[in-house]
Amino acid sequence: MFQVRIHGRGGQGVVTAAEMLSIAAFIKGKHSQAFPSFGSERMGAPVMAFCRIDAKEIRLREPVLNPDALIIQDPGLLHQVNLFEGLAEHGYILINSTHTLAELGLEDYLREHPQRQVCVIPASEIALKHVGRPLPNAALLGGFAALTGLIQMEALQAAIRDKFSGKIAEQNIAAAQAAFAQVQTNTQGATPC
Amino acid sequence: MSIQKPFAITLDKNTSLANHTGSWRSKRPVYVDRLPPCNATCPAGENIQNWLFHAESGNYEAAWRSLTENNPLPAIMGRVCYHPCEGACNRGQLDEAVGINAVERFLGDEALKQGWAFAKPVAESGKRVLVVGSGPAGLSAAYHLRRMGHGVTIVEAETAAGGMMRYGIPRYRLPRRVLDAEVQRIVDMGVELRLDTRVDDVLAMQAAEGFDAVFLGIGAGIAKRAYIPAGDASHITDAISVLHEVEEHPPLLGRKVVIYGGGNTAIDVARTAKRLGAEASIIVYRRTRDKMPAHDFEVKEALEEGVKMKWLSTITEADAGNITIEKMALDDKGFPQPTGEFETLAADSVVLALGQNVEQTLLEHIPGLELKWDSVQTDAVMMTSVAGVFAGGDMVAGGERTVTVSIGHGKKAARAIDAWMRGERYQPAPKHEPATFERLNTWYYADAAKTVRPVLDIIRRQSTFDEVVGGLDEGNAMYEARRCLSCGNCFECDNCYGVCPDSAVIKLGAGKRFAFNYDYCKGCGLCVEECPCGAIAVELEDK
Amino acid sequence: METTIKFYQTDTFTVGNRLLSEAERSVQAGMQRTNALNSGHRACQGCGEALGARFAVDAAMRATNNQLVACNATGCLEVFSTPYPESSWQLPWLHSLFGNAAAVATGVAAAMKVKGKQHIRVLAQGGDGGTTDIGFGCLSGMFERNDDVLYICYDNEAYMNTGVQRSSATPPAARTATTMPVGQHANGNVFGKGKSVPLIAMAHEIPYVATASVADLRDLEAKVTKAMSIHGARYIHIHVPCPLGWGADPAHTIKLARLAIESGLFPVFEAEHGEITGHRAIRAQVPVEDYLKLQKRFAHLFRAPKQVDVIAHLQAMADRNIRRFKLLEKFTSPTGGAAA
Amino acid sequence: MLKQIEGSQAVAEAIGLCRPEVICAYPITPQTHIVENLGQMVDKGQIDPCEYINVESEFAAMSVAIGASAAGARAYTATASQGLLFMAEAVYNASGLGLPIVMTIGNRAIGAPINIWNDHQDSLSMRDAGWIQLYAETNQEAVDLHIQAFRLAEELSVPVMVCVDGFILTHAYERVDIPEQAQVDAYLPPFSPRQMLDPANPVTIGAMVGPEAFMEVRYLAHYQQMQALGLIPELAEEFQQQFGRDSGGLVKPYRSADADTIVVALGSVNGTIKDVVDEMREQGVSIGSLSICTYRPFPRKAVRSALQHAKRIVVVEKSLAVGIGGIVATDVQMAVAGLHKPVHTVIAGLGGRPITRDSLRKLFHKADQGHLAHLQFLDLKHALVHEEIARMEGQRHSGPSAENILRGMGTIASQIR
Repeated sequence: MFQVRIHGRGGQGVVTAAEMLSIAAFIKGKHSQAFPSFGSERMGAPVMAFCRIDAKEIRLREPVLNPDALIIQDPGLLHQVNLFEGLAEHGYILINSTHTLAELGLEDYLREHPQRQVCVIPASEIALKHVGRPLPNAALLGGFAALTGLIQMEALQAAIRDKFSGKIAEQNIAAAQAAFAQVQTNTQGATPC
Repeated sequence: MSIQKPFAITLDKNTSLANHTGSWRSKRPVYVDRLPPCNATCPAGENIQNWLFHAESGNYEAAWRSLTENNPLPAIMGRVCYHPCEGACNRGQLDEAVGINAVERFLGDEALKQGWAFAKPVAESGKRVLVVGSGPAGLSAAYHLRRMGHGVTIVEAETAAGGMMRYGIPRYRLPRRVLDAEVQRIVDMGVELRLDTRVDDVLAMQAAEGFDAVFLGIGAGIAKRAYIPAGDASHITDAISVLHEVEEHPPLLGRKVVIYGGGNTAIDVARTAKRLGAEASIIVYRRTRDKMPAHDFEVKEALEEGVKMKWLSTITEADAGNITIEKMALDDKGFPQPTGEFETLAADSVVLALGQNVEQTLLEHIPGLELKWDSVQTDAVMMTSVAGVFAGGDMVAGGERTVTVSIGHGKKAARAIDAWMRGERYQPAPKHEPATFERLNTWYYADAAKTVRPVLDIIRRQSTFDEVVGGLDEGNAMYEARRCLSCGNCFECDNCYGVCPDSAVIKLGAGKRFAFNYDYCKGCGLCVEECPCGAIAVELEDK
Repeated sequence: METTIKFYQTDTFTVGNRLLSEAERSVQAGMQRTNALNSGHRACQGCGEALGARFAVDAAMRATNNQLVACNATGCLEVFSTPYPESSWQLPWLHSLFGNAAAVATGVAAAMKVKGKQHIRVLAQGGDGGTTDIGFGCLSGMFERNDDVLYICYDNEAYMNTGVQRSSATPPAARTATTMPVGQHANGNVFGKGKSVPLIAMAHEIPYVATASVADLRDLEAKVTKAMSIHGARYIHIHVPCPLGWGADPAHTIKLARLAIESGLFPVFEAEHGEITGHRAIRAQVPVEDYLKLQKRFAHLFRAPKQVDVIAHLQAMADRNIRRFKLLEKFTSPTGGAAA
Repeated sequence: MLKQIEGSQAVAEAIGLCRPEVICAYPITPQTHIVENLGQMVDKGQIDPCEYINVESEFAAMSVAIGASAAGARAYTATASQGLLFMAEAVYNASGLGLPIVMTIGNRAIGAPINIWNDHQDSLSMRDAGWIQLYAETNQEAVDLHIQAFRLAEELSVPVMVCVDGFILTHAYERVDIPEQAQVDAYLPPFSPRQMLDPANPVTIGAMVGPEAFMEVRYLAHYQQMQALGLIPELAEEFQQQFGRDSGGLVKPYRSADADTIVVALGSVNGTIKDVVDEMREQGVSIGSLSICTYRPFPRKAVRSALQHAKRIVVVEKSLAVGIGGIVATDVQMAVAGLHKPVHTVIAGLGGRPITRDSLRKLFHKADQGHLAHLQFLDLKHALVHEEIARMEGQRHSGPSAENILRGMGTIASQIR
């Protein structure tokens, strides 16, 4: 079972991201489960969403306490909430930022972490470019596909089309593809992106 | 779909009918008929309310037939009756009395117009009754007796029937075609009318012709006289003579006429004199206007026509061309007392209108006939002290001398004669308790003022004997009839049926009124309170 | 001169009038009336609500050709008409709760619509407690959605079923079990008539709002009939005196209702889409004292020393109604009735 | 058709397949998505004919459903938490009138303090309301139970509540097999009401019943509901034959036949419990579980039979009867009365507190070792409550405990656990 925890703020599509992730897994015949951190939904408040992916039925109903991957949609949360709590050893970390890890103040903290598992991408900028709004979730999922290889781009595209329709779906797919390409390029270079 | 009703939660409709809430009652409403004041006061005993009821719905023939159950002369009565019913009418306490008399006249006239006839009796009794006098009492008695199947012969001394209706009431109040037609309608029932037949010994005639009973209705046709010192040249006559003469040839009364008296006859003469061309027609009366026995409306009409009044005056002397009158003053008790103050008044003639007496000749021929003064004493059912001899009208002691009273006498006597001829004594049905104003819930009646009858223009009133007061048209008559409150008797307004919170009033259908369903009536009394006409009474439950 | 031939001795004030044409006769005058609330119910003697309910439901039955369902709030009407094992109702009838009659009726109407049986119309009914107090939320909701329901409130001005406690329809100064004329309630109910549900209903701009009274049957029937000719939310508020709760002679039920109208204390009017369209003019104005004196619930006002100020306050309320609803002006109501 | 969808959407689609004729909608978290989805389905004509009514309160929602059902329409509504309590009077009324309404409960805690997260306090507060109560373990089961619920309700003329854990299920995206319309139509015939408001056959529904018959009416309500104990397994069996899935039924034992310790629970927490049971079985612990799907009527015999060989019973319940302890545990105790087995009550997950494998594992080991207390609160922050109790004892009347506790914790906006 692979567990993902996504951190962000209300209004950034955190829950949608988890749901799209689960749909992408479902499309590939896997069992998956996505759910939010059950708060009253307020714009701007810190929120979380979870996704589990497994080959067999998922019965577990606890929140994702030990994620195999973290997606951090809003780097502003880095110093407010203990985002890394429970992260599996060698777990994936995908951060939406235009800054480097050093600039984010995470260099020391992640010194021991395998560098190939950590990635920073300017997902909001990518989204702004392709979608016209700084909604980073699709782009981050593109990045997540490239980083983890756990979901395929074509499944992700289908998932995006499930949640969005028409032009918006295509724009989000474009953002996801752009992020996917960027992460793939970067990880091939074996440097923290 | 078949309904499976859950136990107790779902109930069948109408199941509450098993719960007889009538047992809650401590008092019960009952429908009653109460005697309306109009009926109660009608001297002719008309069921006024009942004929108004029919007139309300425009069924004039039914109304007329109801009316003539009691009174055969509605067109006459609609003109000459002083309608005490209207004075008693409860509506008078609400706005104005119902114009009963006007509706009666409408019905009477409508009957003449339509030619409605009285039904002939279904079977002949074989009994025969002699009626002496064709005045209202005699005609009424004859009519009612004939209805019951008896043979009736009227004997009349005059050349025309009608008695005082013809020889005492001026034409401007009662056109003669109306009188003739209503008399003829009675005759047409098979009543024998012998005119110009004076009877002095009625018992002899009864014996000779084999009548089973006799009714006397000869009226009071002898004028009362008063002593007035008078010169030879003075012209003093009496009202009866004047009014009788008018029927045959105009009497010569001169340009200035003084009428002495304060009754209706005085007014009739004064107005007649005016129509005969008198410049001045002056009524001299001892007391004040409000004490006059004459009806106020007649005084008013007379004044309108130019009749003058001298109140508080007595004639002390009459001479050629003038009279002397003494001014009077009312004492503490309301009696006029002489003042010693005199006045002279121009007068070509003086007409005494001081009342009438009964002619005695016929009476003297009946041995043992009990009199009171000049009048015949009768018992409660109009029988004289002589068995089989009945009397009614102005000749009978006690009571008012009016056409209406006479008609009532005739009816009552007819019933008594009918009983007597069968060897019984007539027992009038007990009267219902009165329908007083307090018993009504007048809120329900619509506001409606009395209709004003058309009146002849003043010039023609002063110069002709044309009828002064006109009749109502159909619309007016119906309107007026509908002003009736139906005091004391159900007129099927459905209020009780509607206002019962327990649906415990059963409507029996048009004309059949209502019944209480005492299985459910809780005795709240709403129906009693909301009955407009006071036709529901409350009785305590006998528990 | 009056119009002659059209005049009827009681006009339309009485329940029936044999002189009227069949078409003009009241439902209650007919031998064929439904008696929707039939005999054997357990209402008090002289119950105004029982009377008003039969008037209203019978009229609605005729207007709908008997295709009618009634939903009833808890209260006197419900209790006295349906104690197991006896029902007085002759139409399909449903009682759910005290405060939900309007919503239950909405549900019935929705079911009829979805079943394609929109010709079956829905009536909701309740007392003043079930309408102006506990059922007010559901009532307002039904109004706001403009559901196809006629809601009838039988207003007897207190919670009678539970033993005469004050409701928001209780008039000022009235004695109830919770406003006994002692202490701070020395003059009975302190507040009162501050909540006119008819006016609040009008504020919802529903198609039809009317007030009516058991003292004017024709007007009541005309209003119910008119209401049934309209679709959407409709509200009729009927004044129904309660002999028990008011301390009045059971025989005076209609008289009291009449005095309430004639004094101006209970204005009879109607409104469409939030606008007043008619009123029933006072026929013969009476002072409020005439009305108050017949009721023990106001008896404390007349004991020495007479509560002149309180009576004046009630008179002022009546006068205000008269001004506000133009009750002294003749008005030919669109529904006819006795206004003309 | 297999779909990866949110639980609320799946429930809405299942309701739609049941052809409801009147839907009453009033928002309350966490059931809101269900009625939102249904509204769209009605608007799109996917449910037709159907009247979708936006009511002004939960009390009105149930009242409208009562009217609609009494008039012969298939009626549905959904609520949660405070909403269920606000409609409580009407909830009792619907069952009292024998109206087969189906209602989804998105289970949520009841305040004060106000709390929007999951537990079972709401539906359990209505356990005596005369409704059948079914608890879904997964969103698949939530879907299937609704289809069975309409059939069950209408066959018995008893209303049914389908309880679905708020957020945990309602807001979870997971794989659900949504049946085809034809399948559902074959399983669920059109509503044929036991009684109906019909001018052609007027009846009085909702009479006042006095002492002379009230006991009998209530007895019959009990009798009628008890019929469900026979009908529910039949309907589940029929469902399995037609849809190929084992859903619903009275109870679901899991590896319990030979277990010394059997864990009993309602709803979605059974998934986590099963994972822990599997884990502990691998470690050789004799443990199993029993999921109670039908809570009302309470399947006493089925529960007793499933528990009769256990040495101890641990009831994990998301509810608290303040002043005594467990609610479900009390019923379970009654079921095993006379068997002389310890029944441990574990109050867990109140107000959305996550019930984690870690905590359950520790709990069950403790039970296995026979160290479990009769009543205990899972993951209770003992230090915090002890501090508050001490403070309360020091100064009485000091204000709301909830605020003091939050102050004691330091206000943390978003915590993982």
